[in-house]
Amino acid sequence: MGYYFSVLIKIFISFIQSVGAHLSLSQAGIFFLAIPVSYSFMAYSLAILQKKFGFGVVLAFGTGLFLTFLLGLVLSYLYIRVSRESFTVLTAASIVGFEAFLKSFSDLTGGVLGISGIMRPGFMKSLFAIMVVSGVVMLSMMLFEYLIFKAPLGRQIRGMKESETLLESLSVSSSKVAVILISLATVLSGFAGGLEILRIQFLDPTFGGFPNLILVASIAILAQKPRVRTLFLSTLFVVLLPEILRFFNFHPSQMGHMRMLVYSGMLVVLIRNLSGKFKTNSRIV
Amino acid sequence: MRKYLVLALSSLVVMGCGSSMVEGDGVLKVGVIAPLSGNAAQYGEETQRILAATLADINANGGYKGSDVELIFEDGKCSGSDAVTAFQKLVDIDGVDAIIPFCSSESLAIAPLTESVQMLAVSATSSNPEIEGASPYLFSFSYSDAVIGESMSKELSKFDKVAIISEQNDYSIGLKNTVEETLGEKVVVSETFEATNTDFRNSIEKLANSGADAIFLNPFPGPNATNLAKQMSEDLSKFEGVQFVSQIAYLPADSREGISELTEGMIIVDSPVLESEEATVFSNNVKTNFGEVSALDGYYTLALSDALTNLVNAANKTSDNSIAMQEYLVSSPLVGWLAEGSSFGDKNFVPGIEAAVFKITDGEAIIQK
Amino acid sequence: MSFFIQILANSLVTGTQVLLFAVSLYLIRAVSKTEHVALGAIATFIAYMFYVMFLSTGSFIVSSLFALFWAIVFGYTSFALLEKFYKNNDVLLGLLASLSFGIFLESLIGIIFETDAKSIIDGVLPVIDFGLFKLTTPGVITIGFGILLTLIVSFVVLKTPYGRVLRSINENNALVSSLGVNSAFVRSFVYCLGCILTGFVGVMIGLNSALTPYMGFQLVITGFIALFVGGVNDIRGVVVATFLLSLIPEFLINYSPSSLEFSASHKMFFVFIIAFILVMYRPNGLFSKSIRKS
Amino acid sequence: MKKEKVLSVENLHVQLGQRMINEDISLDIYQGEIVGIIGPNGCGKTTFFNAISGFAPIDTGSVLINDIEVNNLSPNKRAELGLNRSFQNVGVFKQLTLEENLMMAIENSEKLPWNWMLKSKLRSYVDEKINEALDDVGLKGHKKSLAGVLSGGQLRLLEMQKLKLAGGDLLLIDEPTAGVSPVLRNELANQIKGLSKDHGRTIVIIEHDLKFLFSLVDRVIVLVDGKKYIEGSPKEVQNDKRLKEVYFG
Repeated sequence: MGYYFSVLIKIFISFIQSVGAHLSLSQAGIFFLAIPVSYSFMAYSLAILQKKFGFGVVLAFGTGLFLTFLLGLVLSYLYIRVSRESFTVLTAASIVGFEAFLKSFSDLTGGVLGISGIMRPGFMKSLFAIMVVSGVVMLSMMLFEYLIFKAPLGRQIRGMKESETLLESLSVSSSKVAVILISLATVLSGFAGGLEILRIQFLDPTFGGFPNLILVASIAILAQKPRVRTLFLSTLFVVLLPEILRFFNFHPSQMGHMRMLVYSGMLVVLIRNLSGKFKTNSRIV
Repeated sequence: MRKYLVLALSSLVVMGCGSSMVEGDGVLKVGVIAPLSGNAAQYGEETQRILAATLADINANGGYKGSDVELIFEDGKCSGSDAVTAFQKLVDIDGVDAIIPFCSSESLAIAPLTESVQMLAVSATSSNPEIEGASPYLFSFSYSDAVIGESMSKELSKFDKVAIISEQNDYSIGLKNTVEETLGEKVVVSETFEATNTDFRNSIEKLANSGADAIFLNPFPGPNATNLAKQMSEDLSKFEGVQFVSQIAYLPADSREGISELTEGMIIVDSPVLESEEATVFSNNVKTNFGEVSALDGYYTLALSDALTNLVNAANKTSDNSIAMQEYLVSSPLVGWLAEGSSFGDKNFVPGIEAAVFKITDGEAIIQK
Repeated sequence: MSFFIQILANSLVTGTQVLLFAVSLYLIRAVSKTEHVALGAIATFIAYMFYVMFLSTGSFIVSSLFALFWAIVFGYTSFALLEKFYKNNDVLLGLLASLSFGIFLESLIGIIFETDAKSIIDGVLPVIDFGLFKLTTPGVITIGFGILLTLIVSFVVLKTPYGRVLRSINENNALVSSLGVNSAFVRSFVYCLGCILTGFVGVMIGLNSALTPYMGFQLVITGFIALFVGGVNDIRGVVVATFLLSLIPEFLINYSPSSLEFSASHKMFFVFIIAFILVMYRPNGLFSKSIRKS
Repeated sequence: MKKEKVLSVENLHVQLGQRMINEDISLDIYQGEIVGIIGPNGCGKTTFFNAISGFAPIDTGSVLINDIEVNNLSPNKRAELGLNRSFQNVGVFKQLTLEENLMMAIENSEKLPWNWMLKSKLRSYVDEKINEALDDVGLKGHKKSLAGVLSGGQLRLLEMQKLKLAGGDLLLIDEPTAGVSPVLRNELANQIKGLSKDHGRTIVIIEHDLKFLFSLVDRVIVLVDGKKYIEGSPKEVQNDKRLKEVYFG
């Protein structure tokens, strides 16, 4: 059963992580690319606090999440401080920068050798328990996002993508919306990273990084509509497709590449079909 | 949107079919977790060739109790999370009886699982010292970095100023750490480059400028090693009277092709290569009939072969049951090219492998006394 | 002294490689609002094509022509792939599509050529001695051609009518078309140009060091960063930013006290730090001007 | 005995790049009046609006809304003080439905709780207001469709309804007739009159269609090269020779 549990956990965790991206990247049109950074930042805080500072698991998780939240505030400050495009590049650069940091400052992070033997909390010893916990968190996230879309914030987020000026003129502070979104995306992504590292209990710099960004961005961007359902469906698609490909018997020496080939190929086709689907081709006034 | 749903459902169905396989059916299935995509994919490809060659021999000699042994590969990408999912897929869906992980990261990530589901995992290449004591079900036919590290330090300590250039992979870094710890102040420059890097000229310049009288070349075997040496050879005058020291990377003869000027006189510290006829025959057989092997040439080719051979041997002596095989491995003498005669006992690394010192003279690696 | 010059020379080679990527990204973004991150993989693929042809014929000219052919093929492929997103103004989807296309190509290379590094030229490369420093022939060509190409492109963009068209397309596509410019053609042309410039880099890397399926990635990322730090609408800014981002880290690495133990592996970390500082200091690009918004 | 000032601008200077867009403009707008601003293209009308509503930086001079100086307030803060504006390129979200657009206006004016949508009472209340507003301009049929599908004129009407619901006692309306068919112009004029008469809003309008404007406003201000050139009642301004010079040289 372990395999099915892991796949389910992967779906749950990916969804949790994608909620933030769905709101910021896909709905508000904020090019916030530092999502994998907070993902591995949280994982490393958790591991380091545990291993180097002897924190208990739960305490380490809490503290890590708090640190991730602070990271989120820093990032939101950047968003207000610099131009939109500079923000994009900084968040993109932070991914490579952070990975280089993790690999090179090995006294703290263990470098490429990684950190092994990360403890799980007592109530999450078994894979099943982890699945239940992450499942519950995902459900609450679903409710959470549903409420956001119902609440004024939801409309403000979507309005923001079209015109911040117009939003401001409605006495809504677009920076406030952005700060909320970015901190939210950071914390949720961090939470996901925490759960994932509790699952695999071994951490090295390959955790997070661009593959993670591609995963989350694909999920968030494919789910163009402001609906929880679409986000969940696109999570299913993006997470399950590679798993399905495991069951095709490619020649071992090509297996990895073949899967990536089919996966990216299907992604391209799908994206092209999606393009322009959910937009009104609004008239030129 | 429907599109997603259909796919999701169909996938679950597919998985359902998969799981209908049952374990312990008198067929020995060995799962292999190796990087088959991403930067490290080359190692996966070569692993696959070496194991395929070994498997051919094994099945030719009766396989597992007369029936052919099966190899099932999964992509671990040298990343913990991928390795874990791969492990579970191999165990739950393919119902393998033992697993051969490649990277230390893969081995360490699956270590807790091997213990909890009592699944035997035997690596040939994971050299991270952390593996010692990680799990009673995890073994490695590689030597721990510590072993080579000690003798390497002994060699280097003969010099006053040592410069190191290492590739950023767990093998090289593990080695580098041991050496730095023992040499301490003697290390004047310790340069590290990313595994994906292909232009080392600035690092080389830094080494040349360090005024070291010995340089420890510490890349992973294969293209990076060749590249590094090639780019150093572009201007050897910078390295007048500098002694080059290295590890396995430049031990195989064909890794030194075209760079003999640099490697001549180089000191290499590594486990002794087998001088035996058969070993050479086997290695050549892999290259000629199964495809190029450069990164895992020499020691690792034989280690991988040993890993599989010993698994099958243990199964033949007991049954295709992980626990039985594990008990056999810890209690009984091992077979194969390198491990012949020795036994794991309470260790996770195959014991009794100690380092030898070679000197390249006239293009030949000669063992020093 | 000669150490300094040598480091500078080496870094100029790698810097120029990034530069051509940044310039291509700039051009393509200017006409199609798309960050064409697949350029990395495309360049790699083109380089492999060169490699194949060179193995079989051993002729540089033939191989170069073959590579050029592929560059144009990919130029039009990119156009065919991304034009739709431009039309629908789906910037994000375009980016994602380009990203996926890049992965697609990388896996394709992995399947065809496998992942071990390939050197186009076997054996040690010949070096040219300039007295204070030495460079390999491909290195010299990279710098020479790279700078030349960049100058030409910048001149065209800044000083010629084509450049004005190019810059105005992004501003107002409909308007430009109404002026009788076939903007679709301009875009396809620029895609080809981008593929040629980056393809050249790919080949040069193959000659100077080695080819791996994933080598394009770090180049395109650094180019991407340089593009935005320099200012997406200002080619001079892009050029300067590129050299700042590729030279400063090298000197930090090679001149920092050895106690800090900075080494080549820290490079991207420093790239980030420098990008960060530059952006804080000049949020809208190095040479940004404020424009009237209505 | 004048009514109290809603907006007062004192020697406003706005500079963008090297160019002085608004130069030493001073004017007062009083409760309930409709003021029109006219002038040749590029005389800085829209920039003047932007400066007041906070989208363009003020060099010197000051802007007071209800006697509160707002020079250093962000646009949304000014909006909270009751300043509300429309835009040259229609100020509605084209990617949101008509309903949602009006919802945002109501949320803004009535400060509804974040979870109002879950409370049936509030929901029906808002729904009623929206239907009423849409009915008023004959757009009820499009309630659930995205604003992007409306025609230029319809968008303007929607925008007017939005301004009506968005509250705020001072409205800045920028070229309402741009891209609007003559038929709809009267409708539009009525809407604006309504905003002032029935809802007691104070309104400032930028408009090129002088006929449309003069029929609407109590006072006209002519800007030329960013300076206040003429000010007076529609009659006075119409008969002022200088106006001809401004437009026909």
